[in-house]
Formats: sequence, C-alpha cells, structure tokens
Amino acid sequence: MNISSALFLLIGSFLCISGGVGILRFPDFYTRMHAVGVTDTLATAMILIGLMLQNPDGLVIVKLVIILLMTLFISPTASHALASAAVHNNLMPKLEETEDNKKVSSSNP
Amino acid sequence: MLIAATIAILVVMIMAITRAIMGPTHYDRILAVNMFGTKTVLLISLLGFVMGRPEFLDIAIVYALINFISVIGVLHYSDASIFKRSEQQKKQ
Amino acid sequence: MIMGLYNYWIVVVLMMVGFYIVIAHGNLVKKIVGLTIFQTSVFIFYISMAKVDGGTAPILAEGIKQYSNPLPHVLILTAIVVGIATTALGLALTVRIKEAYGTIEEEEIQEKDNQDC
Amino acid sequence: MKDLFAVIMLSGIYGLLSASFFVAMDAVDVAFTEASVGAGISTLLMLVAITITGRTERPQRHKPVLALVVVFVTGSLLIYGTLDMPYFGSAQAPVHQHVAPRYINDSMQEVGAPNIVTSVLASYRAFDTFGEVVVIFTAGMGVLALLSVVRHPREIARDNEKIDSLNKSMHEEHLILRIVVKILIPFILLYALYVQFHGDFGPGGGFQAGVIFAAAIILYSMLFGMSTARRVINQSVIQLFAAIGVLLYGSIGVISLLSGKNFLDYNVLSPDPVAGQHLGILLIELGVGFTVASVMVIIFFNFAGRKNDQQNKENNDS
Repeated sequence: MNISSALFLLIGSFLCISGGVGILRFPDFYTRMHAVGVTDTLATAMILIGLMLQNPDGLVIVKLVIILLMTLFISPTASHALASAAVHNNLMPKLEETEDNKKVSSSNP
Repeated sequence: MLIAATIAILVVMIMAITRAIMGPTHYDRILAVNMFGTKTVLLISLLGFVMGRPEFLDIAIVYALINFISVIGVLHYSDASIFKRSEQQKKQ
Repeated sequence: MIMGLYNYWIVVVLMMVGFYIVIAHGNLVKKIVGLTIFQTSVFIFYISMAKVDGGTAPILAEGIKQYSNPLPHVLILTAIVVGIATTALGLALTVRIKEAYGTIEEEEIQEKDNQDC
Repeated sequence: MKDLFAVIMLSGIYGLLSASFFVAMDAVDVAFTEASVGAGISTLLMLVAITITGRTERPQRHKPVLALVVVFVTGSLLIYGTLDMPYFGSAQAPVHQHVAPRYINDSMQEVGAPNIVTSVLASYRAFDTFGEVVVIFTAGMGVLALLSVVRHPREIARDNEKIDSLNKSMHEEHLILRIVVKILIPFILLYALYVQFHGDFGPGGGFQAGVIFAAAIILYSMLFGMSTARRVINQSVIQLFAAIGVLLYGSIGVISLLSGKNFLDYNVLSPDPVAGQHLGILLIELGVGFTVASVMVIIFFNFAGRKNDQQNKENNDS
C-alpha cells in the first residue's frame, strides 16, 4: 500500500516538475499551454490517487474523489477557454521565420 | 514521500510565479495563474496529510472551484477590454 | 535566538511594500492594490501570532491536546470579508472619480481642481 | 509595472499564496475565507474596475525619494519594535494567556460545537460579528448608492434585446464552457449549503458560504450575460435579502433581550442551554450568509451593470 502510494506521488511530482520546466522554457504561449494543460490534469490525478492510497478512511476518500472529479472537469475546460480566447484575439503562434509568416505577423500586430 | 511531493510542488509554484512576472502576453499570465491555482489545490491537500489532519480537504475543493471561476472571469473581462481596443483601432 | 522573530520581519517588509505603493504611486487602482497588500500583511501578522508550536487547527478532536489560538482567527475571518466590502467601496469611488474627472491619476485630478478654482 | 492587468494577476497569486500560508499556520477557517475572497472575488472586482477606468498607469513625474525615506524609517522603527515581541510559536506568549484557554477548554460544554472558531465567532463574540455584518451591509449600500444606474423601462427592454442578440452570437463560441458551467453550478450551490450548515463541525460558516454562493451567481452572470442573470435574480429581491440577513441577526439578539438575558445570549432559545446555543448559532449564521451573499452579488451586479451602461453609451455615441 505504502509503496504504491509513494510511486503515484513520485510520478505526480515528476509530472508537476516537467510542467513547470515547460512553462518556463518553451518559446511561445501555445507550447507553454500544451505543457501545462497536459501535465496539470494528469499530475493532479496521480497525486490525489497517491493520497487516497495513504488513508483508507471513508470521508477523506470521498472528498478526494470530489476534488479529482472537479479537476477532471475544470482543468481541461479552463485550458480550452484560455486557448480559444487567445486564438480569437489573434495571438499568433511563433513559427519559423519565412516570408509568409512575416506578412501574417505584420498584418496582425 | 509526502514531503518530497510538497517540495516539488513548491518548486513548480516558484516557476509559475516567474512566468507570471515575465509573461510577455496576458495569456501567459492567466495560464500561470491557472497553473498556480491547481498547484495550490494539490499543496493544500498534501499539507493536510503532512500535518496529520486530512479532514481539511474542504478548502481544496473551494480552491478548485474558485480558481475556475476566477480564470473564467479574467478571460471574460480581458476579452472585453481587448475587443474594445481593436474596435478603437478600426475607427482610427 | 533572534531568528525566532522572522515572521514579524516578513510582515514588516510586506507592510512597507504596501505602504510604499500607497504613498508613492499616483494611480488610484494601484493605491487600492497597495492597500490590500497592507491589509493582508496585517492578517498574516495576526495569524502568525496565533500559531503555537506543536498545536493544530482549533477544531476539537479526540487525542489532541494542543490547539492554536482561535481568537485571532475569528478576528481575521471577519476582517477579510469586511476588507473585500471596503475594497469594493473604494473601487466604486474610483469609478465615479473616473467618470467625473476623466482620469484616475492623482496629480491630474489635483490640476483639474486647481483650474476650477 | 505599468500594466495594471499584470498587477492584478500578480495580486491574485498573492491571495492564493497567503491562503496556503494560512493553512500552514493552522488557520483553516481563515484560509477558507481568503481562498474564496482574496483569490476569486477581489481579483474579479479589480478587473471590472480597470476595464472601466483604463488599464495603463501614467509614468511618474518625479522620483519618489521622500516616499522611500518615509517607508524605510517606518520599517526600521517597526522592526525595532518587534525585538520585544514574543518568539514565533511560543506557547507562553501573552496572546495565549487571557481568554483563549477558556475558549479551548470550556467551549465544548458551553456551546457544544467542535469548531472553536465558530463558537467564538457566533456565540462568545457574537456582538462583534454583528458589527461586522452591519459594516458589510453598509458597504454594499454604499456601492449601490455610488454605482447604481437608473434606467427607463423602455431603455431596459431595448438594452435587453441588444444584449441578448449579442449574447447569442458570442455564446456559440463558448459552448463547452456553458455546458460545463451548467453542470457545475448546482454542485457549487449545494456545496455552499454544506459549508453553511457544516460550520459547527468543520471549517466553514456563514461568511464563507455566502461568498461561495455569490461566486456561483457571478459565474452564471458572466457566462450567460447580465440581462439573463437579472431575470433569474431580481435585484430588488437581493437588496431585500441583504436587509433580511441583518434583521434576522439583530432580532435573535432582541429575542434573547426580551426573554430576560443579555443581547445575543442564546441560552434562552431552548430549555436546554446547549440546544439553545445550537439553534442560535444556526440562525445567526443563516443571517450572516444571507447578508454576505447578497452584498457580494449587489456589488458585482452594480460594477458589471456600470460597465455595460458605459459600453452602451459609447455605442450610442459612435
């Protein structure tokens, strides 16, 4: 029981850290969004499952399941809303510098 | 292991703050705040276990909800202000 | 020895940051942000005073002898909600000032007042 | 930073951070409140305010040397003052000597609620809390007086049509959001009720529940438009509820006064003193919840209504 919980927590923390590195190091908004959006949900799920295995007490597990369900609902929705808002407001992804892109980026400042 | 996970989350929170301060666009900042919020949910549930009183997960639930509401609200109102500006540019 | 006081120093630093924003910046919204930082530093001051070594949260449970002090928690709990209500009032005043003067910079407001006289 | 938007995002992070600090300091009730207020509502209010007042700060005209000097002098005086303070976490500190031991040791027999914070808030120091509730009510009325927009019925109808058509076009983009929010809102309201009535046993109570309730309504009004939200929740009803909350609180006090005890002494509400305390705490927490929720909704509706009004004016001008 303890080993499996530790394993889940370890995977969760690793995913968290990789998401953190992603948000710091990636070059533009959409790649950062990708790093955070993918790792955030999974890392939360992993850590919460790890915590569930720590404590086999009824009410605590119910609350953890509620948090897990909420995260599974909320996190992708928030990411979706953020990304679509960015697209609708003409935030251009950073592309390789070619002639076409220069034209596009100059017409959409 | 709990403490290791807590430290990992604290490190990630520092990274998110860095991005929120640097963030070239508004969306980067909103993204960082959103990420910070989910990490806070995790941090609080972990802290409950570290301190040995895991009954306090209620706070983590509130966090998850409020974080969502504030992200939606921020998007709503930042959208509005950006729309206004683009209209002004069109007028000019 | 002296390290036992670090929590107060953090509070003092935060408080001074808020104070600096309030007196040095001319923008009224920024002044209100400074006020909330100042306010939160006071909250942190009270809560860190309530902490007792080895104590846990003041919700009675079996097998726990040492609790943190509940009184500052009560004071701060109500203060937070009152704080948001007063912040909202301040923001409402700012909105009205913007409508009346067309600006929320302190110096420009004063200039306009002087012109009127 | 000159961009106020960034300033407000950072202050939102500051609110989140201070709430996790409160959890680390064992103040779970305070963390609960700060979580719902500092991170959510205050960020939103400031954002609405800067969308009305403009979002960039002018550069300063002169260097704030005098301000820096004042700040440094005050700061060093305060730090000098802290040298006499008791050490962090010391159990011998004067704060822990006077009334706190009595609250911790006797509240279970006298009030019967496991959450000491609730029993101090609603029973021992209920008069203080009454004052705070009245302050919140007054602040709500102040915002109402400053920002409420008086409109003709004809204008309202025209606005509603305009806003509705705008909403229809805009909300097709937000389809996923709207569906998720539709699923979530009942759960948020249910959770607010849980927080309201579970406050005796765990972290929670009227203040927190009121803010969560208001947050749900604010979420609804953001995604479905102000006019839709106004149709669901009539503003005059909300103003009535704000007053009902304060009056409920006060009338409990008057009832105990008429029964021959002190103001807000709940022992008279029932033959058994502990049951009376329970009833009293339940009722006044209900009053607090009503007032806080409706004041928060009033504040938000007035800010958002002001903003819509301005936008309409600009559209009419152009």
